[in-house]
Amino acid sequence: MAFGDVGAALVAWFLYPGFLFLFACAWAFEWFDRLTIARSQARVGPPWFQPLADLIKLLAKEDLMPTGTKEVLAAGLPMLALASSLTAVLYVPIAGRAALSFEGDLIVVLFLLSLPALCYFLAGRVTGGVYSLLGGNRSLLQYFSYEVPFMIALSGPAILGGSWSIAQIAQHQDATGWGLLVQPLGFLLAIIGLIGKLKRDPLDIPKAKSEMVAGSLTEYSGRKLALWHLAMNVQAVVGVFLLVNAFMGGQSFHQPLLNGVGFALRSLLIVFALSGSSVLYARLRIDQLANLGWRVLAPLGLLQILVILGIGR
Amino acid sequence: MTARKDSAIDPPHYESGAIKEQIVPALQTAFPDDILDVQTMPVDETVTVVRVEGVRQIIRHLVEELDVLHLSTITGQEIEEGIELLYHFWRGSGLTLRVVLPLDALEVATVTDIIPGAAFYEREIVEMLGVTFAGHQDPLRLFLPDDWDGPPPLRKERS
Amino acid sequence: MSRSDARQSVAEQEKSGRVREAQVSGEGSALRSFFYLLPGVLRTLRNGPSTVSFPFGPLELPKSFRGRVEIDADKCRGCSLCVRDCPAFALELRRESRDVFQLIYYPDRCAYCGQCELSCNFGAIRLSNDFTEGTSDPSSLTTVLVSRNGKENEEPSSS
Amino acid sequence: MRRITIPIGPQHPLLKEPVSFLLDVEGEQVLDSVLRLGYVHRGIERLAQERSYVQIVHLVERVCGICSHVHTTTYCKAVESLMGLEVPERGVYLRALLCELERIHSHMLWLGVLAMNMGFDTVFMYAWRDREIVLDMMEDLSGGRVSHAVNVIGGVRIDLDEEQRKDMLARLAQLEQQVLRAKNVVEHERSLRARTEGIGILTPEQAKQYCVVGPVARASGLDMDLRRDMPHLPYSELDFEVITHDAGDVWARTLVRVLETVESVHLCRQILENLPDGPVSVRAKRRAPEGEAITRTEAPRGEVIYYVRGDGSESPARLKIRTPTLTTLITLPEQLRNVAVADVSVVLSGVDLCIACADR
Repeated sequence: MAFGDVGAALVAWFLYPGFLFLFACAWAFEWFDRLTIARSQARVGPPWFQPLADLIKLLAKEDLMPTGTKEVLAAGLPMLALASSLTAVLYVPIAGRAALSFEGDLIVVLFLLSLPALCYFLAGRVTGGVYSLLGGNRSLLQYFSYEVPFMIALSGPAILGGSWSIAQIAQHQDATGWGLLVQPLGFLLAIIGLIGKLKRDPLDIPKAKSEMVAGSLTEYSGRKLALWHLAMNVQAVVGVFLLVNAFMGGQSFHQPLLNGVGFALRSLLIVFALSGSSVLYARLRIDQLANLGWRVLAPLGLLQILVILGIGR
Repeated sequence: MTARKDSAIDPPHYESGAIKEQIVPALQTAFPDDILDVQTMPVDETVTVVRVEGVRQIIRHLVEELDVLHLSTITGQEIEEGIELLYHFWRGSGLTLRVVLPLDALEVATVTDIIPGAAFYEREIVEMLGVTFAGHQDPLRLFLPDDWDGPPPLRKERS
Repeated sequence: MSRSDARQSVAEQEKSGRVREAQVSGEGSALRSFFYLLPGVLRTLRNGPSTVSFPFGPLELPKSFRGRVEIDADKCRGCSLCVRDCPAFALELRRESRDVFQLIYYPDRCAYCGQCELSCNFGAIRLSNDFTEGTSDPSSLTTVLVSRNGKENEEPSSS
Repeated sequence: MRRITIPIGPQHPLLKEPVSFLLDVEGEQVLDSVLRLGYVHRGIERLAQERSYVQIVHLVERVCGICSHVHTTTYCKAVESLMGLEVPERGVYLRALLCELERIHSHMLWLGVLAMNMGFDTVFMYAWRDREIVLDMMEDLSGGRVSHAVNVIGGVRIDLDEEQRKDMLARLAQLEQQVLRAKNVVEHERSLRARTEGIGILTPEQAKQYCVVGPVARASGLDMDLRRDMPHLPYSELDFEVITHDAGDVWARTLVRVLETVESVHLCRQILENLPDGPVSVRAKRRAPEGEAITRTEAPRGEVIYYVRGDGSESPARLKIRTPTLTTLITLPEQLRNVAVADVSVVLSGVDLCIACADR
């Protein structure tokens, strides 16, 4: 790689679609999410700097672990979760431009977005408390219920766009209009799958505070917990960007500013859908989610695929 | 939901005269020697003083034949003659069985097998007054901490 | 509903035992039950937050609010009726002679129940609306409400 | 499957008061549970022996944090019957008014806690926001949101002027609108029903054997409510119905409590409209004669029974309190048997435990 490429790669990695930009997005995502939920529950909600204040407070807090936990593993898991989300963002086009892109990067992004779920399960095993073990088992049980519908939902746009590269899928929607309008069912399944993946409110079964206290993260505190929160928020942001590209196309207005604003608005729309759904429902039980996943969501996904195949020809 | 009216599964709770007119006379005929006295107590309560040996049979009779099912609670207190237990029942109005246990023989038969609901009330009296209920399965501590080894708290200090 | 027809309808219902089976009223449409809370959420978003912003904003209290104890020292006779009736033992009267005494108030023990105000026959002691007293050293709160040392004209200090 | 023991409590996000359940769990199924009480046992009956009748009114008010007025009402009725006092009608009506307001406040607080433990934070926030209306009404009436110190031996210490009465009737209308909305949510919200139906079942026979009281008993088909069964002012002159259901699960209890709240709102309106005038209390002596008295009242969670024995002095020889939560605690092992671990929180909050009441 010539010197210029290394510089561009470093910028891509640390500044633009990488660390700094994502942390800012994660911050905005968490603030907007908590504000919407609060305002729809007749509460005032946090000030704009609250997510950063929480992070800094956690970094200053004492970092205790139960005796006998393998410190390296316990610290490594949140890093792995964060790293997988950070790598995934490189393949997701932001405001029409993706840092890297190759045929099949949708599959890579889907895998990288599932890695935090595995880390969450291992975190439960490593820290070993009763609640952590149960939380860890629950997260695996839940993984199989939402992952299949999520993948089916995302393969819809791929089939319609005729390629497995997210950039191509987004490009293709310039011509045919938003994927959302062509396959609304697929969009709904993708939203539900994303809620399950991010363990957000109706499906926050593994970290249900009234049963598992905090699931796998019960024993975490201090810097490691801060890392976990960051990893989860970044994963959420990447998930939202993925859905924007897969279902809301990439109209390029040929000016970077307008593209950016358009992209931000579309992401806010999806975040609003996530917050709204967490306000409207009670937490499901794990067996109810499994039934929902296999008896309702997966068949609906297949139906959606058949409809697309019909249109495609 | 089945229509509740015909399956009158619970005794009608609102004939207020039931205790005075039917239940107490029936008790007196069934256990003439065990019932020592019948008194009344403020706010519409009928009290029957009962011999210690007769408690279990009377309560079994009350529950199984006379359909008086609701045991509100058992009050225990120390009086000069010893420990007095008051079994408070309810059916339309209050019925209390009063039993006096002499200080040297603080024992009475348990009723938990007849009325499972009495388990906690008996356990409380065991730890608060030191009475033993013959036949009670798990007279464990209910309210006092495990490491409490002092005298039963509600007993008078007899110096 | 005036009292007479309430009494009349109660008499009528006496036969039916005034009981009603809990039923779900009006079958909402199945689809609507998926988004049942949506209208409520939209209404809440429009009405805005309903939280009080104390301590950053004012908090209006009813005049009957029971805060710290205040006293009108001239009216106090030192009869210690309030001291005797205080359930939290938060008032103490140190008396040397008939009209040399001190009434001491321990706000950290006080339960703000208003019994002293009820028991005082001279209307000397009453509860104010002040509640913001917070300190890490509770003993610093102890105040001498009334300090009388016999000389009639001396102004009693109520620090 | 391996059997593990999951401790719920004494400190746990699910419990708002310290109590300890040791759940014996295999996989997702709860097989058995062991209950341990006594973490907030303050020995109130022992303390009562060292205080005068007047002081015990405020001691007894602290038995329960939520239904304090019911305890002082029952205690004062017992002492008044011991002393042979007759409380004026207006005092009795005002006492009943606060009892009903407290029932509304207790049921709405419970609905919020049940929703929170079910992961339904929105209903929790809405229920506790609407409950503020009742708390404001009680605070204006008595000076305290929850601990009112309204009862004195011989009657009540507050009175209601015409303007306050009109204001309360207006707020009651506003409260009724919110309570009806909560009722509709409970009846039709799909996810709330999915999480509460068919779990924590208590059959009518079990309810009768364990002498269960209150909404839990009424939801298992026992038609009992002391406000109607023990005819006393003012309920003998007020028109209300006892709500029952025979499914005996958490959903039945939810429906019974919510419909009871609506009934209580109607009761409050009737009391305010028919408030008799006259004095609110009579003067009581400091000493009670020798004798005993038993009184029962319908607290938000069921029958509260007080036994007072006076020995002629200023303080009672014996005070016995039995609170309704004790009767529902005995049935918990039955309800928790083979319930999913996720449902334990719903079952525990379904029976509306008030541990401070149970421990005394």
